[in-house]
Amino acid sequence: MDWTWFHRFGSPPHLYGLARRLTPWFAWPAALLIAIGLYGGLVLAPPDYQQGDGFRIIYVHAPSAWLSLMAYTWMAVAAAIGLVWRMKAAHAAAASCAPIGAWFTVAALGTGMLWGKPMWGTYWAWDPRLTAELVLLFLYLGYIGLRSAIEDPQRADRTSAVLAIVGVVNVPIVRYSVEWWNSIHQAPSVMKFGKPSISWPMLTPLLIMFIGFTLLFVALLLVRLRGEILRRERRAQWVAEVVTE
Amino acid sequence: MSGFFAMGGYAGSVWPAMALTFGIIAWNVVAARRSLAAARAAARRRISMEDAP
Amino acid sequence: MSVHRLTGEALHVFRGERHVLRGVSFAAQGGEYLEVTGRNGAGKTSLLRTIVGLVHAESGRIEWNGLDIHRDARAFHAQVAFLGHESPLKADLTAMENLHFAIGIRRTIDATEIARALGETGAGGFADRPVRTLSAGQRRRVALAGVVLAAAPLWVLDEPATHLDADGHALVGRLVERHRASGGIVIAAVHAPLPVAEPGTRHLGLTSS
Amino acid sequence: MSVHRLTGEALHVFRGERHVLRGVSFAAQGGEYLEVTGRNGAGKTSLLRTIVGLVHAESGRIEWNGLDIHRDARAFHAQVAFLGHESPLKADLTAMENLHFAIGIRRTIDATEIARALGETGAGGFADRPVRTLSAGQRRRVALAGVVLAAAPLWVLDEPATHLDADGHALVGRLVERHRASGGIVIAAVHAPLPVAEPGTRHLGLTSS
Amino acid sequence: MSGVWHCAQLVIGRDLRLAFRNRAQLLHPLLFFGIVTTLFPLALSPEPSRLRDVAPGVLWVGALLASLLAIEFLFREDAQDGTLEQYALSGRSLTWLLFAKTVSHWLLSGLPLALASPVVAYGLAVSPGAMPGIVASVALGTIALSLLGAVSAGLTLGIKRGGALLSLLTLPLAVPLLIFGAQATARAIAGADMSAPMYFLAACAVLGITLAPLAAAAAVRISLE
Amino acid sequence: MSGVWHCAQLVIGRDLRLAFRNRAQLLHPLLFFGIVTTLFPLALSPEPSRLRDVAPGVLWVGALLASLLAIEFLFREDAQDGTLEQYALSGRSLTWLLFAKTVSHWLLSGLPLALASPVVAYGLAVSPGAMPGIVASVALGTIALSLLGAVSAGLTLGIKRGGALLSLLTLPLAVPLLIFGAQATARAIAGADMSAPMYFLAACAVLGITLAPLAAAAAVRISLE
Ligand code: HEM
Ligand SMILES: Nc1ncnc2c1ncn2[C@@H]1O[C@H](COP(=O)(O)OP(=O)(O)OP(=O)(O)O)[C@@H](O)[C@H]1O
Ligand SMILES: Nc1ncnc2c1ncn2[C@@H]1O[C@H](COP(=O)(O)OP(=O)(O)OP(=O)(O)O)[C@@H](O)[C@H]1O
Ligand SMILES: [Mg+2]
Ligand SMILES: [Mg+2]
Repeated sequence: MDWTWFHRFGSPPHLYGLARRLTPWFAWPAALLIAIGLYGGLVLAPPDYQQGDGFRIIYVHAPSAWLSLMAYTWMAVAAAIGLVWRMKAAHAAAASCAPIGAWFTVAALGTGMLWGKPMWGTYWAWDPRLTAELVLLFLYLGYIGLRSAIEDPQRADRTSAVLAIVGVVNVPIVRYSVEWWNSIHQAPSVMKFGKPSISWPMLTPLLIMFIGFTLLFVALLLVRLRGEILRRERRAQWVAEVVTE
Repeated sequence: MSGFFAMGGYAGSVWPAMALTFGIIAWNVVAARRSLAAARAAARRRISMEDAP
Repeated sequence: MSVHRLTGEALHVFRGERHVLRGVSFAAQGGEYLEVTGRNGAGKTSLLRTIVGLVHAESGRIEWNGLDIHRDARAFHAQVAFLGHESPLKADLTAMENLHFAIGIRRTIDATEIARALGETGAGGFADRPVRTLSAGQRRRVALAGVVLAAAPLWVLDEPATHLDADGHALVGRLVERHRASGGIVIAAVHAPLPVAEPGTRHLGLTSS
Repeated sequence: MSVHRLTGEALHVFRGERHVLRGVSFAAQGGEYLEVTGRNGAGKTSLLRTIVGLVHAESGRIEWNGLDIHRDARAFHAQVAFLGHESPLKADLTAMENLHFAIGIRRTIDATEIARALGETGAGGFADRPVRTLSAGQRRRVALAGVVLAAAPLWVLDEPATHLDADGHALVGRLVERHRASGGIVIAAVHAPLPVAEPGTRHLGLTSS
Repeated sequence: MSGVWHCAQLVIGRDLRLAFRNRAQLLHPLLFFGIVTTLFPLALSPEPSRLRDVAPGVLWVGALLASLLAIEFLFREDAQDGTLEQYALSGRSLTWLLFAKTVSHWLLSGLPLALASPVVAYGLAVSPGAMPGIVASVALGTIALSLLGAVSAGLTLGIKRGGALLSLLTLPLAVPLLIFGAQATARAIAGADMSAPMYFLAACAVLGITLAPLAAAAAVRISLE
Repeated sequence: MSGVWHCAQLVIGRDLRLAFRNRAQLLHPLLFFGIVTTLFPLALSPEPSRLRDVAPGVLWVGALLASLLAIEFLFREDAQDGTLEQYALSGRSLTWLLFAKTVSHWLLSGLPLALASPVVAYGLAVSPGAMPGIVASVALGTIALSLLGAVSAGLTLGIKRGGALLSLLTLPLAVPLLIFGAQATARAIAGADMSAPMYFLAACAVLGITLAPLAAAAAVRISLE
């Protein structure tokens, strides 16, 4: 098999240029889709028969939660590629995923809590999904903390890659164990996630939001990726050309 | 219009949730651009350091 | 047994942002002593740590007997004894115990051999005291006994004579001579030259960048 | 201002069970340099730590300007700058910051003064780098700048030239000379004599017990 | 000669600057507190009523451990790199310098813990009305804890791995603080009058401020020998 | 060349000897465990039925924290005095040497904790019949904890004050162990069948034994750079 494409793709100058060219192609559609989704969600979609207008939080909550998990998976995959093939660009991608993922974890937790107050009567409960999300936030913080504590970028890359990989093994284990833990102790029934029976006018804006958030993530990732590549490649000649032009 | 802002009595939850999410999105956009700008500035500083004897 | 050979070619090493070594090359073979000198901050420690593989060079290569040292790092390390700025000793163990555990991992060793090495480095008198109660120079002597005991052909020593008195300085010279005579290679970073005979000594002067 | 005077009389010091100093006496006055020599383990470090009051002598007394140093320890300490085997620096702070906080406690000081002292000890080039990124000798130079800045009449230095290159060795000699010339007293434990003029130098040789 | 206030300012300024340079350290007590108090609901059951019952205990044990871990670092590093030696030889009152150090410890651990305690309490199903009382009791209790910790840290300085001894020495002394702190918190949760335990905590803090720095300085001086 | 078993023996022998020379260290995890679990009854109410309810949680949080504190010391000291550097340069498999180190950590923390857990459990009003189950679950759970701790310790080695990060990194990873450990203990107390959580703990231990030393060695090697 011919692997040259892989190495060319991973070559920092190539990736840097690619990221720069691709960014608008993700950023603008993301802005557009999020605007449409928001209008659809807040204005067009009918109120939920049970939750009234409160359910509209779903249009920011669910996509944020989804992003928080997706970013972690991407981060771990990129870290593994970086560790195995010693590919700087992959480490740079992993490093870029972390802050974005952490922020959207905060968004998911925050919107979930704001939703929980009217629905359950409390901001927080030790529900499996909530707990797993909280643990995910701790994992992100650990990753970011570890990375920022090591000055040398190469060392930081490889050390945090080990953590990202160990952590990705852990996420499903946490989910599964928390679920089991909670099913043993009977949780109060108000705190169950009622999966809203959802109709098309409600669902369409949600799907648009999902796509919009994903595109937004990619756009943010591409911008951060460029910065991270520059940091790692600051000794290379091409960087001089790129930043002085 | 005021009915829209009232959100059927859920204004206290819906609008803060929206504000939080879009605040975080806005911050992420700013932070991403700043991180790129900082990396470029560092690279430029470095180049001017190399040029000096 | 063929003669050992260590070479470094066009090494470029960065510490953080700093381009510390800019194209350093060297070579040494069995029976030679490579003296690394340079002002404070010239990069001696960085070079020695690169040679033993604790720091990675940005470019350039280091070869031991013709093989890149990172190819089979473990086999290479079995042939190196490294002594850094600090002496790697456990304060709560005695000198004997320290060496017993530290060297035992590398090769089988018995107490008499350790005692002999400690005697050679002038540490016989306090072999059974916890290291925490030793003076700075006494600790260094214990660490030097560890280098002797490692029975490795390549010695990499960072300012081995730190904290040593005049006798200790001469002792390090004697140890280097003996190791050379037995076909070993010694690389040492020093500020004051060790009392070692000039033939078979190579000099590597690093200049601050 | 009268001339400073430090005397030690019949000092007996124990470290653990060990009778390390057996009746050591010495005297030095303003403008003098007291060079303490002795083999590894002779008790140099123990003596210096006794002089600054970090170790208590079993018997004998140390007087500063005629007063026992333990009488008003705080007033005495305000007059002493002590540098031990290790340089007391925070790895996370820069050289400037380290000295700002360390010396600021003793006396009011501004940045230009610190910068000047760092320049004098050859540490001007890396005054703004975190100490963790400095080489062993570079750290020692920063610590020496701290001694200079303390503006204390009595300097007590334990192997001040450790890790320093030849230039650094000469620098320590110059600093000692200057301090003597300004009426200060320097006590230093050394293995290799510092380049200091013989008149006004006293020698104290310790012998291992 | 610079004044004693300037000295204290320098000591505190230095500790704060170091902490801010090393974010992880700054967040440590908080994170530890957050994680320990998260572990409890996981190890127990997630039922709000049961959580509320154990809330005072979890909160105070968490705060105590977080505060202790932080103080160990605060002194140990300064001992290792020779800073404490220089403090002792600075010609300044060691008591005063160590008091300043204790203040920075409280600013870096006790204060953040107090400010964070409502969040943790909420996770333990405590109702919002109890929060002001909880913050006040934790803030007051951690003052005494910091002072106590400074003494134990001083005592265990000379000892390698003093951590073991440190907890052994401090925890028994901290028992009264824990009992009254937990009591104050329990009363805040129950909406009862919490003045009695609060007075006790305040008395401990005052006693600590007068005696602890003296004891700590004596201990440090001995351990430097 | 001495064999790999001899190597492991030396590593373990050295750690044990150091621990016995420094009794405080040997007792540290135990003391910490004992004190944390004593603080709880003090901070909560002394009613036996309530204590029994929180017993699994208290026991496991205590064991987790004690084990973590111990592992931090185990690696940090070796890093500071250059021992790990010498291990990495010894020409031996670092994975194997670190595995041996993890074994000594378990012998010095997990095993004593397991043996002491009946005492602690008794203090929490647990009936004697539950003790064998409790010992078994703590022993098994701490194996996995030690292995996990070794990875985190390796990751945080190069970092000053890594302790903060160490707990932040380990605790999320330890959540499953905590949940199942506490569950096993709760079942032992209730006299129910504890095989399911025990199987889970065993699976974690096996997974840990195969993967953790590799990850730890990778982390240590990177951090020595
Ligand atoms: C702090 C509180 C909350 C947290 C941490 C949280 C977390 C999450 C997470 C992680 C997901 C993603 C699931 C996935 O994509 O696989 C999610 C989705 C979702 N959450 Fe929440 N949530 C919280 C509160 C709530 C509340 C109060 C409600 C409504 C009553 C709610 C309704 C939903 C819905 C409808 C979805 C999307 C449907 C699905 O993927 O199953 N969440 N939440
Ligand atoms: N971790 C680091 N980060 C950044 N720069 C560093 C780091 N370590 C060392 N340096 C810098 O690299 C240069 C070489 O350091 P090195 O320790 O190799 O010098 P050295 O020749 O051993 O000096 P010395 O004689 O003082 O021991 C110095 O200028 C030093 O400041
Ligand atoms: N804490 C201690 N307990 C017991 N003995 C000690 C202790 N510290 C030092 N000693 C012993 O006291 C003697 C003097 O030690 P000291 O450190 O003063 O020597 P030194 O002259 O400074 O030696 P060096 O040149 O090696 O620095 C030595 O024999 C040493 O082993
Ligand atoms: Mg050096
Ligand atoms: Mg000495």
